[in-house]
Amino acid sequence: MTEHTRNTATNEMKVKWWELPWLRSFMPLFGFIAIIVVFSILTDGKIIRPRNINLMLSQVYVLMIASMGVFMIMTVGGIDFSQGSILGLSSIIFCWVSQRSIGLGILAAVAAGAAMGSFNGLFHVKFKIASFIVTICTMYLFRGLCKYITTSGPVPASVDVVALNQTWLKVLLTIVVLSIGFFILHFTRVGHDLHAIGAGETAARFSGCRPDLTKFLVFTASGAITGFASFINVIKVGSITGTAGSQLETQILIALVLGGMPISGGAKSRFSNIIIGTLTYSVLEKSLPMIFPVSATQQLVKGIVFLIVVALTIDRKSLRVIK
Amino acid sequence: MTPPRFALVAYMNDAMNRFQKNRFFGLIVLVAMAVLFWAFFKILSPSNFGTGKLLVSYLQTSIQYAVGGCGLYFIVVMGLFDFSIGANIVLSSLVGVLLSRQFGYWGLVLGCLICGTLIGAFNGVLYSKLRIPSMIVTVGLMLVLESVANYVVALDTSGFPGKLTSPNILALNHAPWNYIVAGLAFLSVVFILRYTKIGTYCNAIGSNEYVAKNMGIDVEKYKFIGFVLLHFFVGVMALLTVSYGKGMQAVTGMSSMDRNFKPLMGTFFGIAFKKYGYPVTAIVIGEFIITMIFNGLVSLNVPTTINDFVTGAVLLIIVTLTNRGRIGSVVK
Amino acid sequence: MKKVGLLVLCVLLACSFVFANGQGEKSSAAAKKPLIGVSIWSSTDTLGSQCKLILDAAAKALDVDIMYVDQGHISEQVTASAETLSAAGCDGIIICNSASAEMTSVINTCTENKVYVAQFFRAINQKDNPNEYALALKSPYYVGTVHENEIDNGKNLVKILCDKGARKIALEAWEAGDATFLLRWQGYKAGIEAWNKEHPNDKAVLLDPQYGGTTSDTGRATAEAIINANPDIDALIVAGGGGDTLVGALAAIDSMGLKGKIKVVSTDFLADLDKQLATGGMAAESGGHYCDPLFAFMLVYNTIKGNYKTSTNSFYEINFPYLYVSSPEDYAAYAKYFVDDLPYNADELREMATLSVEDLTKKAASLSIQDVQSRRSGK
Amino acid sequence: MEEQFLRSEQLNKYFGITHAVKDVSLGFHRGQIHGLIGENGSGKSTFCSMLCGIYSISSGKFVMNENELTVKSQVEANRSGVSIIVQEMGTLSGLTVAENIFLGEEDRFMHGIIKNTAEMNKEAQRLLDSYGFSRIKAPVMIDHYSFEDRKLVEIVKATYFNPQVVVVDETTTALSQEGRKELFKVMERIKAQGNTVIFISHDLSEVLEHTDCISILRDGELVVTVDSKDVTVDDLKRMMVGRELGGRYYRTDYGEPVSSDPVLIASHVSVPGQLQDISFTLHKGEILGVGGLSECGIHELGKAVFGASYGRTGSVTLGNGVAITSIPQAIKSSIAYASKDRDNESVVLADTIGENICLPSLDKLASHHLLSRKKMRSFAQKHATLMSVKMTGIDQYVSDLSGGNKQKVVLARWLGRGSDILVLDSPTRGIDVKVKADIYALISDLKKQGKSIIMISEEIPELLGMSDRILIMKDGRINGEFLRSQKLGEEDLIAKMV
Repeated sequence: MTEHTRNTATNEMKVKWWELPWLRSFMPLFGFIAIIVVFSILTDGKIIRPRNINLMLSQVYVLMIASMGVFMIMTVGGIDFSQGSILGLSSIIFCWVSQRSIGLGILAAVAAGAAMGSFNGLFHVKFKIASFIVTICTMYLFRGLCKYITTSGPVPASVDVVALNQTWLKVLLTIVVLSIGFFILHFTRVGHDLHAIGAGETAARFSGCRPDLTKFLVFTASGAITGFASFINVIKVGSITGTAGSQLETQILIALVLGGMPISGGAKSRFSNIIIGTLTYSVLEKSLPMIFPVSATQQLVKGIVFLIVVALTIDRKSLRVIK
Repeated sequence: MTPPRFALVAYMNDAMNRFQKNRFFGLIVLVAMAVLFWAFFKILSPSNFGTGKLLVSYLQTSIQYAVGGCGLYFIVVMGLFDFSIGANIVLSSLVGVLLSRQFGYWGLVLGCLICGTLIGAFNGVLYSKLRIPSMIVTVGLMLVLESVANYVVALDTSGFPGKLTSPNILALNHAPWNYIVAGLAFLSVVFILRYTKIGTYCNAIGSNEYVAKNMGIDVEKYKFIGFVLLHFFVGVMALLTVSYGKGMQAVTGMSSMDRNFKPLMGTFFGIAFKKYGYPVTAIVIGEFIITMIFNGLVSLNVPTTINDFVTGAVLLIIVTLTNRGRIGSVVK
Repeated sequence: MKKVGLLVLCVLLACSFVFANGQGEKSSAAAKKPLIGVSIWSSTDTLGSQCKLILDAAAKALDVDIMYVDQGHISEQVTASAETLSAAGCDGIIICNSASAEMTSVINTCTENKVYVAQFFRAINQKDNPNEYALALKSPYYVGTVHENEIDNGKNLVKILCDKGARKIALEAWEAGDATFLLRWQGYKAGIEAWNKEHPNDKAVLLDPQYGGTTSDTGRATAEAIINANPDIDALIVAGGGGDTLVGALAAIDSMGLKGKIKVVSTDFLADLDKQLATGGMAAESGGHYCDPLFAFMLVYNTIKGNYKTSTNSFYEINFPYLYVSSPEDYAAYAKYFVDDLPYNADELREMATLSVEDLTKKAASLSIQDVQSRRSGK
Repeated sequence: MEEQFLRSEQLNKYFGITHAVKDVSLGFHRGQIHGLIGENGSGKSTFCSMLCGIYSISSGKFVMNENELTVKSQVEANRSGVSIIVQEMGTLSGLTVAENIFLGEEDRFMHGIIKNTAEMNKEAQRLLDSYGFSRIKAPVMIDHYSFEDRKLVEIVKATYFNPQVVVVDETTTALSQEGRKELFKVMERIKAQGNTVIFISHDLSEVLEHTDCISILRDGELVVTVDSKDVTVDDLKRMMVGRELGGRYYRTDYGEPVSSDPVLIASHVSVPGQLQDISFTLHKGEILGVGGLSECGIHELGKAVFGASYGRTGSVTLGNGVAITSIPQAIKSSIAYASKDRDNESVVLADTIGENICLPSLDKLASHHLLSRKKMRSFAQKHATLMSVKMTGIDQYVSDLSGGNKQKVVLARWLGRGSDILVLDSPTRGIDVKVKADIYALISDLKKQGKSIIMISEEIPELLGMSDRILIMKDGRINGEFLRSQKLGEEDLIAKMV
């Protein structure tokens, strides 16, 4: 059978000009630029008006930070649907603790996120359940807690929190988190381990990586990162209702895919996927209402644009079996 | 080197090894679980939980999700997934409601089923033609279908957008008709899995796509068929759901996603008990258990907000006990 | 192969663009017309679509551009919607937020971008959210709020129920922790207390709420669960949720053959309410509040026009009345003026736009079936 | 004797540069069990895979009943009356036994779209009973049966439609005694029906006992076809070997003393179902050959030493007494491992050459846990060129390389790591002569540098040519030990293997 798999694999390797690797890696960027251009024209320049940049980006921070965690998970070939619930729950934790001290609050939120992430990791790694299944279960689990806690009303954060809702702060934090991530992924062995595990877990194991441990840590880290994102979420929203963070997981998935992230993970996943993807997503998100007054139309266009961009930019070579 | 497991898990393990050849083992486990949960809540609130009459009403609630779960089984068993079923439920039932205004039952039933099936075919085509992973392509389609539903409901000129109003087409929202429809659906799933190639091939593809190809199975074709079947049964689910709730509203902003997961839970049961040979039974009982938990919580006067938590936990435990990879196997 | 698929997609996209320009041509010539943004939980469900109707009518009458963003009452999306609308260059925004704390971010956004904002269906409670309240006072861009007196509404409904003989009342809400629901809940509880004070030897009880979501099937499932768990209830309050929850709850009672045995009250008008009232499916109903956003719209519109002045130490507050319907006749009248037709026609809307705040407030307070009747019959 | 109803004519098969089957013209008679023997890599499996449409034919053809046999897939082969029982697992879990037996052949139970499952199960059960496997129940999920029973199901699947030719490829190694008996019964039956069995096995006595005639392959060439009754096991062994050792690229030195200080001691190593109580010592500068048949545990031995086996008992310690328990630690203790399953266990296929070379050495390349791209690239570049890997650049993906070059990448990474103990499992498997020579040269070179090597191989000449000492394994145990000497011949080793 192995012989067969190799044959089929090689048959797929007819290199067409648009399959050239260097071109491939730029595809998402082109997609991004194309979208910017098209929508600037359609909105007669509204979206690139300097006054608006700030507004255009307002949503991106939480998404971008959280995406970084999921990026790591997807690089090792997993997937995480519990992100939204994690954000919601750790936001609540933050709100509680922030009453005492904001600093502590952040720590608590990160810790809570990490705990939830490691919970995912534990079940995925120890019991060898597909991450897809585990995280859908935990999505419910954490969301349930969220709703239960907020039954008697939204959980308010300390009053001074909202004062922190400054663009410069959010930008700064995002940059800090991203650069830490970038640094770790590029200048320590972590990044290489992730790529290797995603590209071939067994081989990676025989080359001295610890797939199980790494995966567990990745889930934990991703949880922690989202926990931190919850801080930015709260300073924006001020209080947390049961629905906080809903659909974040889907937004992240869409964003990363728009950014050119191979769904099967592996060596072809690039850090730039996060940035380009989340930017593209929020540009879409923000500019569609400007063109289409009706929400249904906005969404129709969003869906189709998404499909087109993906169909054009996705790298089919890296997936042998398309699941 | 072997990963440590809970004693319980280990116990389940050799229990399975012992009975594994017993064809009724899986069934026994399922029923045992159902009874367990029933007993649990019964003890906690003897008066207002789990009497025969109530159990029937729990079943009535659960069957619609079970139908969807059965449909989802075709896809999930092949390792694919579909996020657009929620959107499809909304769209199909709206089409059904719209047509029911002219054609009564025929409009409703055919509207839901045909619309559902067509969407399935559409998904299948896009999936195989664009060669994008199903998880991604269906997210896009979910966005599209959701918004289309809004245009459909806009066509509804009567004062009651998306509502089943005339009482003469409500037979499906109570016994016996809802049971009959659901029953037919279940039977046909069993039939397809047992008495056609499709079932065999779906399992084969799920087990090892390359071997399946080598055995001369047209994988692409059967994936497509899988999508069509899935959405046909989603159409049935739409029919039941819209009748059950007497109406359906168009939504935006991915809210239809929530509708994906209730059926999916049943499917997890089905997958978990696949190797005992009766996924459908597993799905039905699974959904029943979930509904029972929900009602149990209410009967304890626990705010239903905790429901998601319990459901998630129970599901996780069951999945953990039933399907785990071998040592050293690669699990994504 | 995949080119075929791509082609399909592109065609679809093209279509949707064309289609969009179909009803989007207003936005093309957005030069002079004022643009008012609506941030609403959903412009498609029962209540939401009615709101959209009246707002579109108003926009048409006053020749204003209007755009909608659905935020599904998800906090971060509520705040984001304000940013989206400001970015889109709206001159004013009317918003229905989910939790008061969100208003901080919303108001700040609007202040930064010099966009007027008014709330509808919602108000910032001075006691519970002093900071938000202060901020609202301070901001020159926070125009004001239009809201119902939810507590009274709650009281009234309970009173109606108790008068009709209900003693054990179950409560089905939509989403946990929703600001409006919490207010209504207070009202229900207050109502029960009031009743028990008056009738110490004939007490009524209110069960804890269960949450049925905003779709009719979940609504029904939850209602059934409630009734199964408490077979002896004689009344059910469906607190709201846009109407579909209520539809489901009624379906449940129907299919359980308890129609008439369990009295149902709610705060969302049903399309087929008359039938329900006639057959005893519903005991009473408050609602008709879909005109609420209209007044918020008027506030913002006039502020943009400069007719209303905003100050840094106050904002306008309009109390919007609920209409109560407890008999088929009431409903027939209601349907005549509120369902088949809009309570205000184009001229009235234009005329309304010229009113002073005081008159507008009066106008709002005076809205009732009779009021519309008189206006119509006057012509 | 009647004419040959199936024959191959000048059959050739190339894998890249490797010439696996050379001009084989071989005929088969009806109603015979035809043995096919030869060392690992002598081309017998390849030959049959071509017959069954698993591999494509490079040149030449099969002729069956006087018309050419052109099959693209196993199903087609079955249709034209050729079937194979393969080495690896051929049954699909998640299907019932019956479904497995009739997979791809459902049509005979279809009435319109309806599949008569009852009939199918009945038929399957009938077949199983007729084979005497009544304990296997047709409607039960295959998952519930042991590897052995699944094998039996496979036998049924391959033979129920009484094909004219059935290939039994090393199936016996997977079976217990009873299993084998069952299999031989089946073979006799097929023969009785006037059809032909092509029987591939390493167990020569088994072959001799059950076949009518035997063809011997060597290095992809047909040596001779003999009648089983005329020969003895020893004759067969002689015919299998009888080749001058490819001295042109093996070591030529003999009798050089090997230092006696141990660098690696394995004592009482066992792995459930794979290894039983293995103990040996590896000395500095020694090349320790480990030989045996594919299934006898030699490959697991490598994993066990590298700390990669699951559930290993016993101990593997370095000369300095450090115990090896996990892969990372093995690597730290400068042990290297090149697996037989190169694509899954050695190289990360879907990653670049550069990454692959650097992966095990990351900790060495890092200066206080920080890596510099430049350093890594130069490192990878250096070792890739040292091993003269044919590549467009170190950013090329490994999946595009040939077997030989992949192996070079593997060696490059470990030499880069500077490992002192190299465990090389089938280092020259599927590699062309040129690269083979390079690798042998490298190995002797490493020996000179004082590195110790465990060379696991299924190719006897390689073992004889390269090793200072040879361990022969059988059924998971060490079954013989030989010191390097010219007198040592292949038959000595084979005698211990089979």
